[in-house]
Amino acid sequence: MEITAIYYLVPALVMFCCGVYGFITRKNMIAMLISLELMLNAVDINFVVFNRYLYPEQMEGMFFTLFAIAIAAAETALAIAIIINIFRAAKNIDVRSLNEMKF
Amino acid sequence: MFSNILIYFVVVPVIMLAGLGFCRNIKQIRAVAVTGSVALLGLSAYVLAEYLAIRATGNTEPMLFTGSWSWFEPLHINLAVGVDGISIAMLILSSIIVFAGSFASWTIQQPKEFFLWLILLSTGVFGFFISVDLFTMFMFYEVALIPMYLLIGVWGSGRKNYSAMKLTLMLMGGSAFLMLGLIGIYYHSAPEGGQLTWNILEIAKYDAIPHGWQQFLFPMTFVGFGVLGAMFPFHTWSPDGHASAPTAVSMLHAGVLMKLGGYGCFRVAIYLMPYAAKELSFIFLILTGISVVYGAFCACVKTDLKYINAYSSVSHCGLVLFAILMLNSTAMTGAIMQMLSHGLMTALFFALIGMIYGRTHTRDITQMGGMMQIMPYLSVCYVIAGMASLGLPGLSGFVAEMTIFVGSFKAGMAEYLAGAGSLKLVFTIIACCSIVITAVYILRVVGKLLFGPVYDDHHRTLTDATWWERFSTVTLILCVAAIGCFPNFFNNLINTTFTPEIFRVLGM
Amino acid sequence: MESVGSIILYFIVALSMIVFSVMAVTTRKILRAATYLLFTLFAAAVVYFMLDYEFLGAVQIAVYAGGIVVLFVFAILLTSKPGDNTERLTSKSRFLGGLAAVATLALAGYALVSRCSMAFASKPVMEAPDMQSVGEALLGSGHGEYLLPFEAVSVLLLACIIGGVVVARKR
Amino acid sequence: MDVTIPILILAIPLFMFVFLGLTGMKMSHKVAGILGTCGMGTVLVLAYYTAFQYFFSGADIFINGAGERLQYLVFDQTWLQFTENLVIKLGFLLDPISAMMLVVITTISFMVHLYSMGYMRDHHGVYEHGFQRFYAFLSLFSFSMLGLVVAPNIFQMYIFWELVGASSYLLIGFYYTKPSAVSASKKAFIVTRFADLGFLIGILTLSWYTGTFNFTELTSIPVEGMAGVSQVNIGTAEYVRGIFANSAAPTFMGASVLTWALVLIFMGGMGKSAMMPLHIWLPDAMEGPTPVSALIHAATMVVAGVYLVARLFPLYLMEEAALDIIVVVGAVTALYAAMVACTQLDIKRVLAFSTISQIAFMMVSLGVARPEFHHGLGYMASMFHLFTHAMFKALLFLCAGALIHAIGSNNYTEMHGLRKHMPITHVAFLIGCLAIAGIIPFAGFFSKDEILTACFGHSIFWYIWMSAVAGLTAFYMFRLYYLIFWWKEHKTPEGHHAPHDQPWTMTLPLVILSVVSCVAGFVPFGNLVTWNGHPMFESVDFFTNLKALDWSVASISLLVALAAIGLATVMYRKENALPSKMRNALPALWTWCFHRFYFDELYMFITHRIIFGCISRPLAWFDRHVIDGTMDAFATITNKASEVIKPLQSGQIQMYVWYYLVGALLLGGITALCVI
Repeated sequence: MEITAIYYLVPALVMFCCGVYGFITRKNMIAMLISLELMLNAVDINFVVFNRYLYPEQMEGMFFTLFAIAIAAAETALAIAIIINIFRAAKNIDVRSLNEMKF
Repeated sequence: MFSNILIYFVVVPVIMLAGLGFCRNIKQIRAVAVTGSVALLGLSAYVLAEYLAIRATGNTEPMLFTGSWSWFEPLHINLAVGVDGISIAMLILSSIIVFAGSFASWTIQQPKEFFLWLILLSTGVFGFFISVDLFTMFMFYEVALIPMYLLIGVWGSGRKNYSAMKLTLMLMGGSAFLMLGLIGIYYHSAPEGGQLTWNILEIAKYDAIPHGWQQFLFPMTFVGFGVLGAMFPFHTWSPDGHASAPTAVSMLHAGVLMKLGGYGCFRVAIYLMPYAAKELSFIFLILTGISVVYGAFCACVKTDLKYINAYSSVSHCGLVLFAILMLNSTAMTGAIMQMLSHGLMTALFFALIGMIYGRTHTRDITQMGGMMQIMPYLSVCYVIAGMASLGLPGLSGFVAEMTIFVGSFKAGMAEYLAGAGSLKLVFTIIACCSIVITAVYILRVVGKLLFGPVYDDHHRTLTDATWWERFSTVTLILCVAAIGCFPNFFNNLINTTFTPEIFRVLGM
Repeated sequence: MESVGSIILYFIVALSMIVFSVMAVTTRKILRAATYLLFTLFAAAVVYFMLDYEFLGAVQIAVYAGGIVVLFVFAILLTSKPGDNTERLTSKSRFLGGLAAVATLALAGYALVSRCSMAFASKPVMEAPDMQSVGEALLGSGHGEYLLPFEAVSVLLLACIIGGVVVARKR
Repeated sequence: MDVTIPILILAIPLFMFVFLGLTGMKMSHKVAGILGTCGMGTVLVLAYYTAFQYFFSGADIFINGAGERLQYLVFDQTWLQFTENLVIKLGFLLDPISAMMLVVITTISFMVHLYSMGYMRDHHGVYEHGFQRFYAFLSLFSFSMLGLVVAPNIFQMYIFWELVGASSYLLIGFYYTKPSAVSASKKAFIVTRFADLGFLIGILTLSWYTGTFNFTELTSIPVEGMAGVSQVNIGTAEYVRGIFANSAAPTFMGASVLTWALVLIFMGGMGKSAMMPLHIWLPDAMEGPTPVSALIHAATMVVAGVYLVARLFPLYLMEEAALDIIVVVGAVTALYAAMVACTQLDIKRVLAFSTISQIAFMMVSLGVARPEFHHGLGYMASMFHLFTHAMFKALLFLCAGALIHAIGSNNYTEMHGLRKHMPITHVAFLIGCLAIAGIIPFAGFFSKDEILTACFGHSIFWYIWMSAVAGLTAFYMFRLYYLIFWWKEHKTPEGHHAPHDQPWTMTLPLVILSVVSCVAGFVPFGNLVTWNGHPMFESVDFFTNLKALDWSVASISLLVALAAIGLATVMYRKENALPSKMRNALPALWTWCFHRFYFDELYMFITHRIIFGCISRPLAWFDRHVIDGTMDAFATITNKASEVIKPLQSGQIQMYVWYYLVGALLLGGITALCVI
């Protein structure tokens, strides 16, 4: 049995879909953030897989993933800072209750 | 640039605006307003005299005092000015009404802001009439429209927010069509490979707009300006807007701003696209012909003075557009005379209505009566205005209407004899019927409002006109009578403008 | 042809990736969700190793598993008491969300399987990129080199640090 | 001829109007009255001088070698130039009818000015409120009427036509606090306005074809450079004939365009001259002060329609159909008005209907005039009757004014038996009645006899018809006379003075007009006013008219008149039951006559129910609800739509993801389906 690209892509796709499911159903902001990380990772895997299988002599996919990881880190840090701040203000982190700034 | 006299029609209002900034009390504001409007009046009189003098030397250029200064080169937008007899007539009308309007708003609340917007409005109006560049024309048009919203919304009465919004939105809707039309004209302004231009004179000279495009652009521009000219069925902003507007704004709006519509229809739609005007005029003839009788009939049953007058304006302005569409120099002359006449007398009407309303606090004619015994001066003025409106000889309405009817009848007969149908003839006769209906609603108002016993005893204590009100009304009455008694002066001024150019294309 | 060991490893990794990601989004205990995420991230790191990108796998473990998940855990502990359950999802939202996820899966899977011949490419032989080449690519400014993004990311991270401090600072 | 006097004739009344209108309030009533009267007196002198010059000076600009009277254009000033040919000019045209009208208008107007000095004050001599205004309006009216009759072109006529309408409006509504006066003035204006619509369209049609407004060109021979030419023969209309001969004149609904134009112009005349069915305004116009009724609604303005037809008579001759219409309208109106006059209670209304009937006589006379018969006798008769009628009808109205002033009511049931109390008025009224009844030698006899002769020459049917109407005229006038002055002894209500003759300002005009009514019939009109200016008689003396009478016609009409007077004497001289018996014998006819054949109700129905109720109100509703509703609907739809889509922008990121996902899936799905 040969492990072709699809063997990696399908689990990544499932992971992505889990991320989608989580993002649109969960109301807890941290849970949503976790779902977001899942999607991000799924995409990262795709980059790497395509880089490895199609253009092994280049490293664009890898570097993209590298930067994506860095940015994900930054984003998470900031998001969590915001979440904590919201928690202080609203005493919960349910997205539905965050309508103070609406309209 | 400042050597051109016409520029000062825009400069003077701008100076007035600046002067207004330094005013500290109402007296200074009045002084600025009156000085400025006198200056404008003098300026238009001077331009008229100069114009006549130059014409007397045999100059047959389509426009005089022309000048053009580049404003935005990549799109060939220029600040181009120039006047002919029609523009001068309109400039005189505007300056008279601005003058009278200043006196009519002598005791307005928040005078500084009010005059600020009023003067900005007149800047737009004057700019519009002196422009010969489609783009600057459009710009000034918008400048004239926008202050209206604030003037009605802030200083108005009744459902002022609704009316202001309605008026602004409908006119803006019209200018959307207009913009489309103007851009279309611009892109076909020059023959293949030529330099595109916004300049009306050049466009008319090239006459390069393809016929197919004309048939699209003509309705666009005509409807665009027609909305402001209260063409059926786009007139409904007029009753509400006028009913809510403060006196001076009603005067200026009905007196001058609605003339922008007629002027634009002539200057842009017909002047630049005569072919389509000939082909498509029947549609608009029907609409404007309907306006004429429709407005008059509606005015017959209204009880609010301003509504009555607004519908009467629909009727009279309909006659303006109607006559323009006759594509015949007599009728067109009549149309411009009607613009002058209607502008003056409707301003007079609105001034009087404002003065009466300011005293009785009602405009419902069923709530008033016998004003002749209480305020004889205002009542007599109202009768005179009414007589002008129903076309009494010796006042302006008569000459304008007669010129229109003679011209339209001529056009209609020519069409009928040529076997091209009797549409024009039929609608001319329908339009003639308006003189009877006008008499009905004018006399109905006069009978109910001024004559008869005093309806409300509280009204007995009311006072007659103050000196500034007298001044404002006398100015307008004198002008109405001047046109009515010496029509040939205005007739010649306007008539010489209808150069054979437009009629050549029409084959007339 | 892969070695049996690597096939077995693959299946373990793929299975854990799928299972843990499903569990991460379905569990009601938020701390467990973070833990499952951690496992998923590990699985992804293993994938990177399997594809010979050791540096990337290391970064994944260090930054994600070591950094981000720790941040998550801190945040969770700060915002909820232990034993807190997140609210129960309504069956409607669960159904709709599941439907959307499955639809996405179906559509993308269909596209992948039937329309994407690249997906069936076999793995070519490749030298695992050594640290030097990675470093040079990261800090070079020529073609296929990433100094500018690198600097951009560094500024971003700085901004992020400041932002995080400012936002989370107690007023 | 010097233009100063003609200009002054027009300018003095205009100046008086402006002067009294602007400064009247500042001066005393008496001064205003005297000023107005003096102004009118001056105009009277000037107009008499002008007319005398025209008729009797024999200058070759007024009369040519063959003794034919000519049209003379005194001055002509461009007022408004439509096109090169179509120009409205203001001018002064002298010809037989305009000179005659100058005399009529200034005479009556002066009488009325004088009379009003006495009439417009109460029994204590206090002037009425608005006295100055009254004189201003009278001056305006005189100006307009003079401008109308001297108009050298049809458009100037139209202009002044409108102005007389307006001054009539102002004068009818003089008592503006009285609702009935206000509505009467409104009615008068609107009805005549409606007629003027026809007039206007007629003018437009006619002028479009002929390319001119000028009467000289329309009705006379074309002459190069009209303004400078002094000798213009009247009545040939060759220019118009030429135009219609050269072009194949199109027809419209079976009649030629010229016929249409003439009928439409006649419609204007019908309105002003109160021909049926446009007569309804005249009886109501009696709401105005009585001197006004005498001046405007009896003597001058209401005959403008006759004057108009007479002006364009050469054109009417070209289209006999139009003349036939005039005859029918006139004859029907004459009979109708006479019948109604027999039943009215209000003295002024009887006189108003009598006026309508007499104007109809003039119209019929014009309609039956043909050059073939006695050199267009009908035309001369019509003008003659216009002249005499103006005198005796003004007399009657002024008498009625004196009576009303004395009694304080219009209703003659409150008068009865006044002959002893007011002898001068009595005699004057009797003279007026005799004149209108057509008793020799009073003025009406001659003119009416000429009319009947003309009718006789045209058609025996109309002759009998008009003779019957003449009999009816004698009957109702004497009915009125007897009911006012005889019937029974006068009873003065408690607390009132006994009625007596009025001050000299009011009596003097009565005396003068009585004398005129006695002798006016002897004026040799046939030599002064004929349709083509050609004199009818070789030589004239005082008895020319008497000698020229066709006694076969005259004796019959005299007999009819005397019989009618006799009947009236039997029925009304003493209080008796005959009138009520007669009323009961023909109840339906009496009711219809008394209610004026329900014309007012018909008009009320048409204007209020149909025009207001079925056109204006629905249109206003349509405007507010459909047109405006559509515009509002655009706004409402926009508002509603934004309300609907506003929640989409919820701020909930998960919703956004949903939208994105659904969109992306759809797009992906569609792509997938397409590429399968």
